[in-house]
Amino acid sequence: MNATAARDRPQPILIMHQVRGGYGDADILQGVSLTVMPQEIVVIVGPNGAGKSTAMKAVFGLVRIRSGAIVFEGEDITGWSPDRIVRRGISYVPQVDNVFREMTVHENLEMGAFLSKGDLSAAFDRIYALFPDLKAKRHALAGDLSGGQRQMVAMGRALMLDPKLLLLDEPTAGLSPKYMQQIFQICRDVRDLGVSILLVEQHAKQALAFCDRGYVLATGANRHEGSGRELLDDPEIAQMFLGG
Amino acid sequence: MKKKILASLAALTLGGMLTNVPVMAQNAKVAYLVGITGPIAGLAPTMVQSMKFAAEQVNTQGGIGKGGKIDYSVYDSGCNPQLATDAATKAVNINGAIGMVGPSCSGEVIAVANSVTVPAGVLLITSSGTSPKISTLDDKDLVFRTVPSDDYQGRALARTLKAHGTDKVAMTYLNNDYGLGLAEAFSDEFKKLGGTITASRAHEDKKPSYRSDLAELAKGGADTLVIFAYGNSSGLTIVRQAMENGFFKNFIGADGMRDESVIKALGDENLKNYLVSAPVGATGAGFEKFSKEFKAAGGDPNGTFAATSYDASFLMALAIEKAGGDKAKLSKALREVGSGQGEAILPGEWAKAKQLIAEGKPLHYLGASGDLHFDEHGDVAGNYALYKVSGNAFVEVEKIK
Amino acid sequence: MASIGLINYATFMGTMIGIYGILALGLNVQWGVTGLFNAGIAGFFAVGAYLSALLTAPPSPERIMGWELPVAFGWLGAMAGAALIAWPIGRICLRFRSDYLAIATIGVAEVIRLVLRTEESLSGGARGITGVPRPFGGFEYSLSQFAYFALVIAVLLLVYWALERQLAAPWGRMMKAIRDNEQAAAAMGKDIAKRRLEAFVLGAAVMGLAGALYVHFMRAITPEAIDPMISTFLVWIMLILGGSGNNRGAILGAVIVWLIWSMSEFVTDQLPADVATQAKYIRVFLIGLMLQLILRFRPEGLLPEESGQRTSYRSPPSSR
Amino acid sequence: MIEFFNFYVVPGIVTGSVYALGAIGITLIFGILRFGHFAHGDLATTGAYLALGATALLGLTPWVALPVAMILTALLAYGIHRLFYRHLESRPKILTVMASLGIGMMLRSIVQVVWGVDPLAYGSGIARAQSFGGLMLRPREIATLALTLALVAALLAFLRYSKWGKAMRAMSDNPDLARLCGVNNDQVTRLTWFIVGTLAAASGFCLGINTELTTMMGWSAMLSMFAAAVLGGVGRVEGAVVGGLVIGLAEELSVLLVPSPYKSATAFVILLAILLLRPQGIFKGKVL
Amino acid sequence: MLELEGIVMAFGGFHAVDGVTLSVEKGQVLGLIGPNGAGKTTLFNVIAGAYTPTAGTIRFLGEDITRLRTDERFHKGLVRTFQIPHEFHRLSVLENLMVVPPRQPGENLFANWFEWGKVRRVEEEVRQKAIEVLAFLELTHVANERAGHLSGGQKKLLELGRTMMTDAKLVLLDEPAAGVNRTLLRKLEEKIQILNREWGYTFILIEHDMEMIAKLCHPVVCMAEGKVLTQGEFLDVRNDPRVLEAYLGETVTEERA
Repeated sequence: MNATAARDRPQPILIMHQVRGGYGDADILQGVSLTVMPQEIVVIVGPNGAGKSTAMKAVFGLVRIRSGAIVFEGEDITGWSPDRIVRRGISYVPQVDNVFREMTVHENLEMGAFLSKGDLSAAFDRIYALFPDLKAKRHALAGDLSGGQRQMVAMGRALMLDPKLLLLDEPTAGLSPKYMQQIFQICRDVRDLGVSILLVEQHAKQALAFCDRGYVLATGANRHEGSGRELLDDPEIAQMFLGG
Repeated sequence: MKKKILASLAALTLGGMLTNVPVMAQNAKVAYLVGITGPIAGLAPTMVQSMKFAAEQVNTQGGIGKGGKIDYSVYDSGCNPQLATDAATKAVNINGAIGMVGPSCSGEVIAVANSVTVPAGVLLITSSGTSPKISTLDDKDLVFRTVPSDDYQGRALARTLKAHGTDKVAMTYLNNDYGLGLAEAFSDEFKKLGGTITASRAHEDKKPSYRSDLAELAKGGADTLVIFAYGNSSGLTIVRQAMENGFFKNFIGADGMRDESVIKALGDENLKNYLVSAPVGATGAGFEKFSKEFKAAGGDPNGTFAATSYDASFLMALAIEKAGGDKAKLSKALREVGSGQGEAILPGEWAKAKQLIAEGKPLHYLGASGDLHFDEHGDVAGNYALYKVSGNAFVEVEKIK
Repeated sequence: MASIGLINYATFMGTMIGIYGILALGLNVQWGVTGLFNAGIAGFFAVGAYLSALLTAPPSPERIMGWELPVAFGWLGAMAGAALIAWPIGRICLRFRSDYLAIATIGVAEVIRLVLRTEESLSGGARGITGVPRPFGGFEYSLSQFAYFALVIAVLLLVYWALERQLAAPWGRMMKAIRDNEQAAAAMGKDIAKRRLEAFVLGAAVMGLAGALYVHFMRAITPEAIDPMISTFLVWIMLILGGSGNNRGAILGAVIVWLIWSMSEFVTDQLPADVATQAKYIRVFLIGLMLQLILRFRPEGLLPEESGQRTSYRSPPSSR
Repeated sequence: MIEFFNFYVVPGIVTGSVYALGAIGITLIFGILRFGHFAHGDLATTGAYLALGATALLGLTPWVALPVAMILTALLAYGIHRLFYRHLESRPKILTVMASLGIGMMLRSIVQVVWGVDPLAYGSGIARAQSFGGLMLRPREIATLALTLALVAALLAFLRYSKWGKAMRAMSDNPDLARLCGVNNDQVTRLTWFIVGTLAAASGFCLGINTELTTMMGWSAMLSMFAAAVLGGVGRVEGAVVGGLVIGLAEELSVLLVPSPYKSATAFVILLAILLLRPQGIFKGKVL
Repeated sequence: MLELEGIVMAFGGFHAVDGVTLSVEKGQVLGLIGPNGAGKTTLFNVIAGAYTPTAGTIRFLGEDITRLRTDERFHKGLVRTFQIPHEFHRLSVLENLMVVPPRQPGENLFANWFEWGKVRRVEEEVRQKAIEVLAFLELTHVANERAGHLSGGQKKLLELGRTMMTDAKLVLLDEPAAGVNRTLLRKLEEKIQILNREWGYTFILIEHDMEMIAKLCHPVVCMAEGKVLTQGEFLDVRNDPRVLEAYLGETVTEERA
């Protein structure tokens, strides 16, 4: 059971190399490295305050990067502005405030395709196929939806531009187990459409069980990496979360 | 701290002072304080123009004393006491003005007189401060005005209306000292004569609509509306809205409403029943002469306070000539030229006046705005006329008292 | 002659600067130290001016009061009156966020102006109050001006000293703490609403005092004196230019802005006659432009707020 | 009864339309750029005078001059943003609020220098009303209402259906997320200023054509416009319209209750009440 | 000492704290752990008075304080720190401490004028105390720095220092270790222990650093999804399968089978 062998592909879609950085003066990231291969679901787990979300935001240009590099499909995107990164094919779903509450579901999706100039009907068909629940609610205000539905709106919005890489920041936070499984299932469906996914998860066990590969971060640096199964079975990981 | 202020003051004022060094020692320095900015800014340009016009006439007809000139400076008083006292202080202390024409609004006149000119012994003639309070200032006989106190005009208008058979009027007035003064005098006199004021309302200026006010005013059933406001401000809006909505048939105003803005905005064809009172010379000769000459110089003689401003400026020159340029004698000199005794001088007759003064003969000034006999308060009695609109101008209908 | 005139003018300017300096100090208590956006300075200024006038002026049949009290009572009354008016206003308005507080206080000043202008029996209405006595008013002009100037400067220095002392005391430290971090200050047991109200009322009282000094200088007051441009925005510009949070900055700002405001007339006088009238408006434009430039290039003002050292008014502990 | 409509309701609605057009601008700036724009009244004044300038210089009739003025004012609004406000974007918002107070003064003095301070009018003469079953309306009043309706409808449609309109709403709703969607902050800001300038010009023009043009008219109307914006709910265009009409009517009707000089205080009292009792306004706007 | 009974804190439909009942005894250092979003900080805010709970009562020293404002609770000896340091950034470090003591006579608007002697005396006491606290925290060298210029770790110490400036009975520490380097962390632990043992402070501590929890806390309470999951000794809590589940998520059996 060698995970790297099972998923051996020549060209990673995303490489994060020894990234240090943070907000203001403090460096939250103390050297984070990770890679994402095409059509792969990669999860970042780790104890609270490990810098998981910050690492993800660094990919999307929302964090000041002091050193290190971020390479997407062979191109160095370190320090790019978010809208340029969106155009380049990466979408990001923040953990909170990830929908336009005063706009309808349909308009939220439209905003996702803001940078697209073409006809959106195909994109809408694709998203509504992925999220049949949303189609029924398309004219409802996003602010009136339940948490799980909002998460779907947020994901749908991120997928409107047909990105190659989707970044999800704790997509299951605060959701019931039923929704959690649904979200994970959607992630798989999305991957099967050819999109790579990098996600940060609080629910480490479920996430590691469903992902292809995982990274464990602690205090802003890599601690472990491996296939989801490997990490799940590693007793050290549980220790890390609860100290000792 | 104080030293620092004074030092920086000295440094900064130097520039201003140097540029104001008198050209000739005999020049007489006069300050014109007008509310160029602020609420009566609309009236200011004409006032300034007529003041300057008077000074230019003096200067072109021999000037002051032996080869001197009226050296005037215009200051913005902003119709605001802080600004006016600042300007007056500059005028008196930096420029060395010995006489002041203005400031424009009654509040400023009071503040300037109290804190600058009276203490400094500077003669002040306002051409537009109409508040009765100016009469009673403790002014060491240094505060005069060429515009009658509102009291006279309001009463004269009331008497005239009553005499013309109007028994019932509604009244609206601007909520300032001008509007209030007129309204009080008018309603007091009108009621005394047995007339009825069906409704009386103060208003604030600068509101976009007065129709509800008008509706309230009209409830009493009067078909004449008396408006004490300015014709380039709320007065215009009120007349327009009253006409457009069919409130009232006749409109009566005081001098503030004798503003060409009204004709320009509403058209003379709509102003058949629009009558205004305004101060006028007893004979009318003064105004006619002024009117002709000022018009030729590009001015609007009918502009509100144009005539009074001219008179104030001209009187100041006469007083200076009479006093021989001595600041301390100005007040006495002004009383002499405004006494009604001696040979009459009409607007613009500077050369003649100069001659008479040189000969030591008595004279008195029959001004553009009236005969200008000062009473013990330094006020002038009002001579007024009623004006109607004809063509693009106000024309006199009759004299009123 | 010219030098006497110059001194007279300087004395007048100094007096006005002193009065505006006090206004700016009052605003500094509210904005600089506590962070309250009061755009209704004119209102408190007017309350102080009118009240002091009513207490000290001779009686008049058309309005109330006119008690002919000594001027000192007028000043104290002005402070107390402005504070009393500020109290309910602060109770209601201080909970708003800054933009709303600004518009609310503009409205308050407007209502105060309307009341003073309309209620003749209260304030003399549109005609205002005259015959207000001036200390040293009986002296000869120059001397009287100078004596009053000295008095105003003395009051300014007194207010400056008192406020410096108040701000250096634990009270001032607490107010700055509230301004810097309201949440933490609450967690440290400070009653935010009450303390802000205190600062608002204190600032208003100082503004009321400035109004009183003004009315006795002018010996009269009319509603025109409550002009938002002259009595509110000019003060703001003074404080911002001088440096909010710094009392000396407030005074410096008053000096500079009033000098520019007053002396710019000498410059506009030099323009050709046909544009001279319009040039008076350019003064207003320049003041507005000055504000833009300060905000852009030196938002902390000429004398920025000092860090803690000065307020720990004895030698720092490390040197003990 | 019909008199009540003719003399209270109709003028109230006409004035209300003016306030509404101004309040929309204030509410948009509040919602999208998150500060109170205190130069708004003077921007409206400037727009009205620009229309006057267009009638004088180009010989246009007022209603044709209006679009010209709208475009010029839009450019002016953008220029002000570019020259002054933009540099303060990263600073505390309160500095921009102060700057706008200064901008208001500057605009006013420019108008006073260029056009003087005498009241001016777009045309002379008076317009008698036509009776519609007793309801007296003047053509210019009908035009004012129609213009307001048309502009509001156009704006609402723009915000609802167009891509950039949605971007503006998105920006107002959740600026961070809008940026993540690739919405260019600067472009939305620019667009907002164009729209705000256009509406301000229309507001000033309607005020001018129904009364006279004075240099202080915008400043005097600003308190009412702010009250309207807050009353309707900050960020709510439809709220600003309703708020404007309510304030306009309330001012006219206040005459029945209090002496006329206190008319100016009506808007303030309503503003204070709404801030205290329902800060989110009628239409559930933002509570900033 | 502190008793929470059925505390519910709802934001709209979302129950951030969902029926927490908990009691803290005098002299304890109670550790509050749980995954992100468990409601720990919200519970702190409720205890400190930043939020009024939707339901439930808070009793402190036998008194119902549910409706009291933050500042009123402070005066009863209930003091908190913030996860993200809330220093008074334009005041000096020394002043940051000197602000804290409650009921300083100098805070009265008029006392500076009428009771100057008293003000000065108290001020001197407060200063001495602040100097002592600075020495204790080893921050003396930055006493006159603007607090805004301190490093993140120093700000954390300052947060702790502020709790020492008053007669605190119960101190709520929100993630004192976050963003603090190792050496400073040990120092922080040591200070907390001294405060607990020698000064008699009772603590409630939210912390993700399990070493710190293990070293300091007894008992440990684990929250998840707004509820108290379990409480007891650290090792027991840590080995509780439910706690592990809360942190790591449920074991997904079908995947592992």
